[in-house]
Amino acid sequence: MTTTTDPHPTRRLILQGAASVALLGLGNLPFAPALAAANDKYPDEAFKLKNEADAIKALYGRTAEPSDKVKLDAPEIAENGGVVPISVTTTLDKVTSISFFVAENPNALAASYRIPDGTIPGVANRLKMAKTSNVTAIVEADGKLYSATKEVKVTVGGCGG
Amino acid sequence: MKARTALLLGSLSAALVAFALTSPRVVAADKVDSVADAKAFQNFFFQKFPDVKHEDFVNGPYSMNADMKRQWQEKEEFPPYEFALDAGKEMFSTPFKNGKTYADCFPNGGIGIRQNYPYFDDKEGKVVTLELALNRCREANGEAPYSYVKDEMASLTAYMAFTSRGKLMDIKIPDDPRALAAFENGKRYFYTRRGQLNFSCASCHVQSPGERIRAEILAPALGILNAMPIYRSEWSGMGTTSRRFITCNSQTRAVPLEPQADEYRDVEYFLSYVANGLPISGPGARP
Amino acid sequence: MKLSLALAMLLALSFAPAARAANEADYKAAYTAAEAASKEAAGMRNQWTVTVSALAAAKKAGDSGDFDRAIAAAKEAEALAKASIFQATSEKEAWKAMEIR
Amino acid sequence: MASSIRVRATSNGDITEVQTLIQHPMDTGLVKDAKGELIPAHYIQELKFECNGKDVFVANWGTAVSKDPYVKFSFKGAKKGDDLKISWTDNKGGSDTTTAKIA
Repeated sequence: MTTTTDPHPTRRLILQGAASVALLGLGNLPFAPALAAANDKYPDEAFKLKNEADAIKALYGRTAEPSDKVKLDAPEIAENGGVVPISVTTTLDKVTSISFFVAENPNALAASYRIPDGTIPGVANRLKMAKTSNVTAIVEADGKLYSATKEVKVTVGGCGG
Repeated sequence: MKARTALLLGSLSAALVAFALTSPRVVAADKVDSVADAKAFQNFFFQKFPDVKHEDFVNGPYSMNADMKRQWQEKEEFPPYEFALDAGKEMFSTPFKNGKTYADCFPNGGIGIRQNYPYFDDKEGKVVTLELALNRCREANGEAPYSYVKDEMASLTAYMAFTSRGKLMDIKIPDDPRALAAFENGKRYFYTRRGQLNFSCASCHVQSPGERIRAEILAPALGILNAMPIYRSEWSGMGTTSRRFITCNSQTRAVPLEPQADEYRDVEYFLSYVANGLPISGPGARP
Repeated sequence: MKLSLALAMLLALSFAPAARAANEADYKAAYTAAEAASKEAAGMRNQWTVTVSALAAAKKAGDSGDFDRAIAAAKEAEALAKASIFQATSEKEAWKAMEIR
Repeated sequence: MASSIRVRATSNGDITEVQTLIQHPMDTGLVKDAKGELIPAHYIQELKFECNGKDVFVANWGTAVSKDPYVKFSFKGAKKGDDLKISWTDNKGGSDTTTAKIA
């Protein structure tokens, strides 16, 4: 399986590189400009936080408001806490990031996805849940945060052991 | 009729205890009619769950609960047993040290034959299960046998089951009293209570399929082995039939027998025979 | 079935020695009785996991000299083994009651 | 051994649907093994999908993503036969990459 390279690989990469460097430069300013999507670096800080609100602030720098344009699909009762199929779709446009939070997990932030333009704003994944908890999906669209929450019951802890 | 026999049997065993005699062979073994048993077994489930399609019984708990079925279908889009399947396929084509492969041990090269296992081996006079046949094939070719409860065996049986997907379970009981005895012994094991919790397989899988035991929905006994081997989220790994029997025993606090013990081979024979006509759906994904 | 089970356990417990401190001889006697019952249960291929753990606990306590606890555990193991033997015996016929006919 | 990444990329019209299953323990670091010792955290942190030289999807994962992780998404702007490059890195510096043709 070879990787085909298109005619101007270097030019595009340089352009892209310059753009992301600029973003990174801005990224670590304390008040990242609203448009900066979750910065490219792995949001280590946000993943370490226990509490959901703190994790959202660390990741996006502001709070989200519920919106019915964000459709979160999760089971009533998880068949097993270790493999909970959760997905989100949205009709919002200019979506730049989607993240999932499980409030009662040791760390609230479970997964965060960067959605470049041209990618359909929707993700399906399988998460672990320590116990019954609210699952929240947050969509960052055009610089603003929209969320949807659903309670998922778990009786067999999903974290093994 | 059942209540009367239960009463009769209750008093019979009480009488037995009072005299504390070695129990005399009270009842001559009535003629075993496996065909009638299988029909009665299937009808019990068809009547108890009239709106479950017959072939859906092989999907275990997912035939009993819509919410669980949706989660299962989502998992099936890219199932977690995918890796075991690929590993099994690779192992199946990798020759042993002596150059032979599993295909040389099995009819039709081992492809599309899982629905005929377990079978009654008249030379040995015992039931031979797929897992046993695989290990015997390895030993016959100078290879060490695999553990019955670990991933290698699960990968092999996963691949063989996959090649039989959709084919109907087709277990034969030859006209041989030893085969009928093995079937009866399997049936006895299936209905015998064991362990400190005093459960038999039937206590859960006949009396209360569809109900919950903690988080899990109990699977109906009909077609319960058709999806073997299974990837269980709870084990976050593959499970062979042997592993499933052993863990069920310890959950009722009964000390498990050694894998592929006669009782396990016979109960697999019984459960597979009564599921004749239902499709093979292995390998399966389960909670 | 439940009543006779309790009876069997009571019977086993009533042999417990009187108030004087338990000594090694009593422990040895209780342990061998428990081990015999456990072997019989295993012989009938109907051993319980709790019997095995109670027997192990008895041995552990016995080895460390805590004979009171050792005897209690041995007694429990014996009672559990006897219960599993009773279960195996009665199930020889009782299983038919649950059979789908 | 085959790559740890299984991917199915199917395009119909302008939209390509991508499903990926990755073989990885995704240990949380909170689980004890049989001997009672904590199994150290070992989980994929970043999973990147590139097509025609452009990132089309980037996943940042924590310890709450299931073992043998699965993710599904769709994107526009690719057609049958294009290459989709998938690569992941985990917190122990482990990584794997593969390239699949869009069917």
